[in-house]
Amino acid sequence: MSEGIETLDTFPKLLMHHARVRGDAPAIREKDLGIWQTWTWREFADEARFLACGLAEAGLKRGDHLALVGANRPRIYAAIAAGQCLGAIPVPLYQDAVATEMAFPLRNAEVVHAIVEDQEQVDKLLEILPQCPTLKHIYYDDTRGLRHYRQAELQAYDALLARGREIYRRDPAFLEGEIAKGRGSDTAALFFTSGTTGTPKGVVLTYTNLIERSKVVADWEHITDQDVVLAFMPPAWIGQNIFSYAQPLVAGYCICCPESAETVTTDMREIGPTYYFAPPRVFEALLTQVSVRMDDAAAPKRWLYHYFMEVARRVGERIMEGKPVSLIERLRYWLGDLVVYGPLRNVLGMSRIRIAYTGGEAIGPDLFVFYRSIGVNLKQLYGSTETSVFVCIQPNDKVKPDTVGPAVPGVELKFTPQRELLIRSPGLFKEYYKNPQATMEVKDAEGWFHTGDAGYIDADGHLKIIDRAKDVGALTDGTLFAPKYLENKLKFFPYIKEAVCFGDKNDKVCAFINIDMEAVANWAEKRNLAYSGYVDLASRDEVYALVRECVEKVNADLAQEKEIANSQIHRFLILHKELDADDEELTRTRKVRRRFIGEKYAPLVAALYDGNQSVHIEAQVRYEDGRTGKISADLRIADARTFPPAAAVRAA
Amino acid sequence: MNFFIEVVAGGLLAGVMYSLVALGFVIIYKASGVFNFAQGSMVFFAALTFVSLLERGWNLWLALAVTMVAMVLVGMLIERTVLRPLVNQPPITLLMATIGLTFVLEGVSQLMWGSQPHGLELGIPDVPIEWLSEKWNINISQFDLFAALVAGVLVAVLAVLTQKTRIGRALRAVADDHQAALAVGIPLQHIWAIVWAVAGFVALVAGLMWGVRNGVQYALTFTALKALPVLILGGFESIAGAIVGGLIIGASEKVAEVYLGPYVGGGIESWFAYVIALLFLLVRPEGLFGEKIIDRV
Amino acid sequence: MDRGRPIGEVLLAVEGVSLAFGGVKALNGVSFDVYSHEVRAIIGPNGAGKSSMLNVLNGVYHPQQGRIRFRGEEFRDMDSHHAASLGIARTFQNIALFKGMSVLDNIMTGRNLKMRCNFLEQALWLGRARREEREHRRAVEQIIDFLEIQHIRKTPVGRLPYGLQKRVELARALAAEPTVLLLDEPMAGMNLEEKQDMCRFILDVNDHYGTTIVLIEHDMGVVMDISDRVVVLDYGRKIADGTPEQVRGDQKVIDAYLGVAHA
Amino acid sequence: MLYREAGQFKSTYGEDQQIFPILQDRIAIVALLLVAFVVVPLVGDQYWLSAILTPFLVLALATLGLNILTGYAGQLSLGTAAFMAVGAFMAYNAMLRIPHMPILGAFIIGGLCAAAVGIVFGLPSFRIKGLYLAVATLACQFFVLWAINRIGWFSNYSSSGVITAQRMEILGYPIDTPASKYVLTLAIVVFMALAAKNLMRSETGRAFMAVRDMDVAASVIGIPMMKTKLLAFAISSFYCGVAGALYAFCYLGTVEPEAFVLDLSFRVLFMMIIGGAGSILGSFLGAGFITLFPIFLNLASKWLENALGMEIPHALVSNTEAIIFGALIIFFLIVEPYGLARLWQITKEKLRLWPFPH
Repeated sequence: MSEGIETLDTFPKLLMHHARVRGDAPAIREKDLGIWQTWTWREFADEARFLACGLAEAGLKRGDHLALVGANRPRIYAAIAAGQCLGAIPVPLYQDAVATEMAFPLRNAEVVHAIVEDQEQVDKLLEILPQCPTLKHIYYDDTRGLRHYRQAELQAYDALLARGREIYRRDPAFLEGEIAKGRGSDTAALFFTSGTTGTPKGVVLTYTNLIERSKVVADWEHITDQDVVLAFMPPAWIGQNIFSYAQPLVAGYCICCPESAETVTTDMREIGPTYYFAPPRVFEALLTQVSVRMDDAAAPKRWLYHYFMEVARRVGERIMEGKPVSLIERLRYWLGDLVVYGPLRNVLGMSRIRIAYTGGEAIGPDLFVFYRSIGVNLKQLYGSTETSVFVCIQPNDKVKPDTVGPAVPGVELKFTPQRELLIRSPGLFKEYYKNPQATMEVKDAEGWFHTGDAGYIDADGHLKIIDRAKDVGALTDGTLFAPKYLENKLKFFPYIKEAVCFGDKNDKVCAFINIDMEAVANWAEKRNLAYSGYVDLASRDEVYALVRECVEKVNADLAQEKEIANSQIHRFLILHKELDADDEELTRTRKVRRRFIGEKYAPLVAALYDGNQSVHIEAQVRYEDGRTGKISADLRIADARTFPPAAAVRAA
Repeated sequence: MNFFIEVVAGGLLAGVMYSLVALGFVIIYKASGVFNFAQGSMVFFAALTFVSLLERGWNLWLALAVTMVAMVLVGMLIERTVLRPLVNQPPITLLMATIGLTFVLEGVSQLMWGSQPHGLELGIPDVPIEWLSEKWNINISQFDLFAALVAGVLVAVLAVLTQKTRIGRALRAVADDHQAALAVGIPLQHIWAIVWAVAGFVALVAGLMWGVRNGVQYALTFTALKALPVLILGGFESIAGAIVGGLIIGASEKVAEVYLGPYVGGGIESWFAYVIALLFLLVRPEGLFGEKIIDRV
Repeated sequence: MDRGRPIGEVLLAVEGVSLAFGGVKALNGVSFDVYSHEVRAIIGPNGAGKSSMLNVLNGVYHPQQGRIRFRGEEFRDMDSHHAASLGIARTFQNIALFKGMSVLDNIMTGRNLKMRCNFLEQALWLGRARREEREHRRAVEQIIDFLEIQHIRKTPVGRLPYGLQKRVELARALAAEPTVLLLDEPMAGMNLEEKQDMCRFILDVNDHYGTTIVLIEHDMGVVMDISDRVVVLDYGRKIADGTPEQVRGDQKVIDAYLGVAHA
Repeated sequence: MLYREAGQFKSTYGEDQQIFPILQDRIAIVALLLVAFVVVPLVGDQYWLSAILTPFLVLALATLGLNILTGYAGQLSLGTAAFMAVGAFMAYNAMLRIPHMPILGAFIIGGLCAAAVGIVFGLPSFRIKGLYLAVATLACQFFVLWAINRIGWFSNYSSSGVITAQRMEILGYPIDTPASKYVLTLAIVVFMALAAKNLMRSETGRAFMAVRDMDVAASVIGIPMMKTKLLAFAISSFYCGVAGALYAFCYLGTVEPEAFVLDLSFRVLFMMIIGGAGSILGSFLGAGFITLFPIFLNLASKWLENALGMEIPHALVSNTEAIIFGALIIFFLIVEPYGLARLWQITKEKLRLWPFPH
């Protein structure tokens, strides 16, 4: 019987369908032992089947939670599929999270079985074992270094797989039966959001949520089984999971796992993906790397690069969107493509990209335009874990730098009087796991989801997000204060890595600035400015002058937009240390936790507003290996020139 | 039996000529570890310059002095342009560089003085001495003796120069270990310049002697090939070795030519010296006087 | 520290070995044995003859007196080529890598004893040669993965920092799948972190592949940590032999290191 | 700039080890071969085919032979011309004395004889190294030349020692026109270059390079020193032998021992140094450079002549040629000891990294 997409309502069913229809096509590739090892769909399905049987015999039953901790490896995706075959609920966790951060989800979801990648993750789980009484079985894939571990909970993934192969061979019907029991409404997966406040919340997403949304977008963007995706972000992040598990099972395309975190750039160039998704900071890091390396190039090559980038800035995007452009400019752009943009896209591994999304956070407009101008079809995507990612996507022919595009088919948008965005869509999550109270807060009776983001629909029907609803404040004179919007403008400059703006219920806006060590160090070397380390460099007058220049450029831009003209930045200081997720100043996906920073550095904020020139700071810092230490420094506070609204002349 | 002595004596005298050329190689190799293949073309250049000046009516001593200065300059120029940039390259690269140098020097010499062969007359008769040839009918010419004398004097001067004088000691230090010599403050470049100048002088002497015997013509450059077996036998670093090696090769070549030649169709002098050197090498890879090479791991 | 394989009987033994370089007695009647799967350390002050001992074991130097026994077979002296075929591999004190080749080629050269194709098959790139090249490449990749040097696989060896060159040399020695691995000061000139890595690798090799290790090392901390038994040489003579604890307490060893006047 | 490598990943070791892993390189080499095999014979005029391209290919093959011995295995040899002479004369004798001997068979016999001579004169490499080894090959150079001149059998007792290459024919097609000779030479040279490349990327090649870089370490890891060195001598001399046979049959037509004097050994040595020791491509680049350079010089001097309107003596031209050759050798050894091949490799790396700096 031909399975229409309707009857394939769970991922295991989809997997078995692909194994039948395109059994020999590549499903997953992994760079290992020097070459790209390939799993066909049939091998992927078999691994999932055998693993499922092994897990079933080990006691994993329908409705149980199966924790997964590890980087992008074929076996982590096989483990997710295996769990779902038995109706169990996979719970992917961040592989770079600290042990204590994993305790809550494991306890909350009463996890009994966990499949992890290597000794590093095993050690983390063993460390928090006392706090997770339910955790009984830990299966590890990479045996390196685990030879002498004798804990009862530990078992090798290969042993589990081998036993599973035996069981399946003896009695395949059992598993086929379990798979058939699955329904679209069952829970497909449980994603714990790090969230900027309080304990993490477990988002329950059903098969229909994920499959339906993936299907709609795949058809809308003509994604086929010929497409290729490189999976390099943590699998526990919904953004990565959608593109490297949910949608490939819908569309049948191939995902590729890099050899290690260090080799992502070379692997990206080797694979040349056609379908790409990454948060803005990845694009930022790439741009910084490009500009730093181009600075080192020889003078003629540098001149050539800047000349043609200027041409691209002028006409690049218009040509890509097919808008009319003069013949001479078109010729110059064609030459530029041969000499600069083509090779640049190629070296970055982006020359085969058909569709590239950026999402998870707002992206600075100039950064966004840079990639489009060199011919990368980068588009904004808006969504969250609760909405199965896809809410708004910009269409190929109508891409604007500061909006997130119209709603995806099947999604309805509405605004509260305070301009908070409400969403209703088939992709909406069922509930927060064991947290009905939190579910009630964000999901009202008619099924509308309160996103917590503030924004409006512009003339072209594109949604424009200005900021987090709760962060959107107002200055004493009532003007709109959108900190995220200001911070993005600051972060566009390669020298500024992170920025935190304050201004709600104050008369003027002030900001903390984090310099980007790599870019500023390179800048300092060019001017042979000696410095001993991060703290010393950050306190230099020349660096303050450099940052002031950037702030004043942002102020000049802000002066153009009348509604937020006087939320220009009056005073700023450069922080003595990089804001870090380990010190809980950033979320796991490096979003700024503004309220927490405001409380932690309250004396600094106060100093900004009471006008003195410097402030002493004593702060506790946690190092890479968990030890904590004390840092004390005197931070200078500088003033930045502001511009009269609208009539402002463009800053030098 | 008498004939045998004469053949050996003739061979020995030919050997002297080989030694003269070999000396030039030893001096440079001793100080810089470079096997200077271009020594042959330096001999040719020196002889050609000297004889051309003579033909232009210069008096003998003046021509000699000018050529002498020219050779010293050429030596220094080579050291400056070729050797200094290649200072710590492997010996194989340095050898190839000197082969390149050979072509340059040949081109320059023929460019300056044309390429017709010239006879060279030093006023020393090259005719066998009568009373020697009648009594023991050994025909050795006055020139042969003169050549042997010159070789002896040259060796003595060089031996004194290297053993006794300050420059000599510096020269031997540089030969052992460049870095160490530099460390104790020996001006390496200065020493090498001197070394190449001395080599230039030795080339001149060899050029004169060979010039008189076989005339000054292109074939002189191939004296380098003649000197190679001599150096193999005597060892690349030892002056004494160059002399002894030269004599052995000269004598054995002549003997082989006379006794072995006819059976094999003659003309064996082109390769016979090499065969001797090869056999010798298999027995003592470092030559007569060279130190034993130990591979420290 | 429990371990993958139990320590077996005597694999390699040296009896009354004496070695002299023109009058200078580098080794003077040295005898000791090495059990299979053991980590055997050779220590002693500079110039005690440690490296010479290693060079005798693998045939680079030929001793004047004494005998070498390997797996019961007796040798007047060992020749380095034969030692390699018996499964004795080694690394050098000052790195002996092939500068003209990449990391991968250097390690592949380690496998030359296992290659069967003759030069004609290789020249015509026949099936057998192609398959053999692929088989050995896969084995070498396991070692590259094991020593975590994937990121420098195609770099010319000359360009690598000291620590990595040491690791490549270990990889080349491992490529020959030796039964005995002679390490000549593998951690000389390394910083703390590199030393820890190298110790981990050596223990992994001994544990994972079961290779017997003969190790020359100065750092007493390292010797105490990772070796099962220790031989102490001083002026070419064996002055102590036993477990690290026994050797550490032995007065003769302390004197040797602290330089007490010799009889 | 010209490379578009994105998307070219390797999923098997076979793909990873191929000679030209990048697609653009494969396209370039196929195009080059097509032009060389099809376009050039059709379009090329007699002079270019017989006087420039064929000798270039023959000398490239000889340089390749020398490269195997000196570039890859590190054994210095000054006897290339002698091995070529053995190849030429033995091929001639094979055609002469063995009834209806196929021409390719004769070339192979020539090569094998040269290989035998190579092994004999390679024996000393067991005890002596470096400069001293140059002596063994020089001995070979003089001895072989002397033998061919003295022993009449080689030149079929011709009074002048000159031999005329027999008529060549393969499967019935006569090979007598410059174009057919060129194609035959090209086919043989390309096949042997491919064989050399395969050799160098497999175990034998690695053994050669190991012996070159550090022979003590090589023997300690099990590489048989003597066998490897002799193999290097044998293969290298085989290549020079075949080159010698082609030199006689496809290029000169009539040949005498004086065509293979020490000067030819030096010319081939120059080609290896300038082209780049230790690189298959280097042999071709070096041979190309040294063959084309004198022609370029002549053209320049003719242009100079009619520009200045006065006759330039031929001696002047040949002398300047020698001077420039020698100077070039020294220049390359100082600036880029690995020759044109390394310059080509750096340019390629720059193109692959474009627009980023190298």
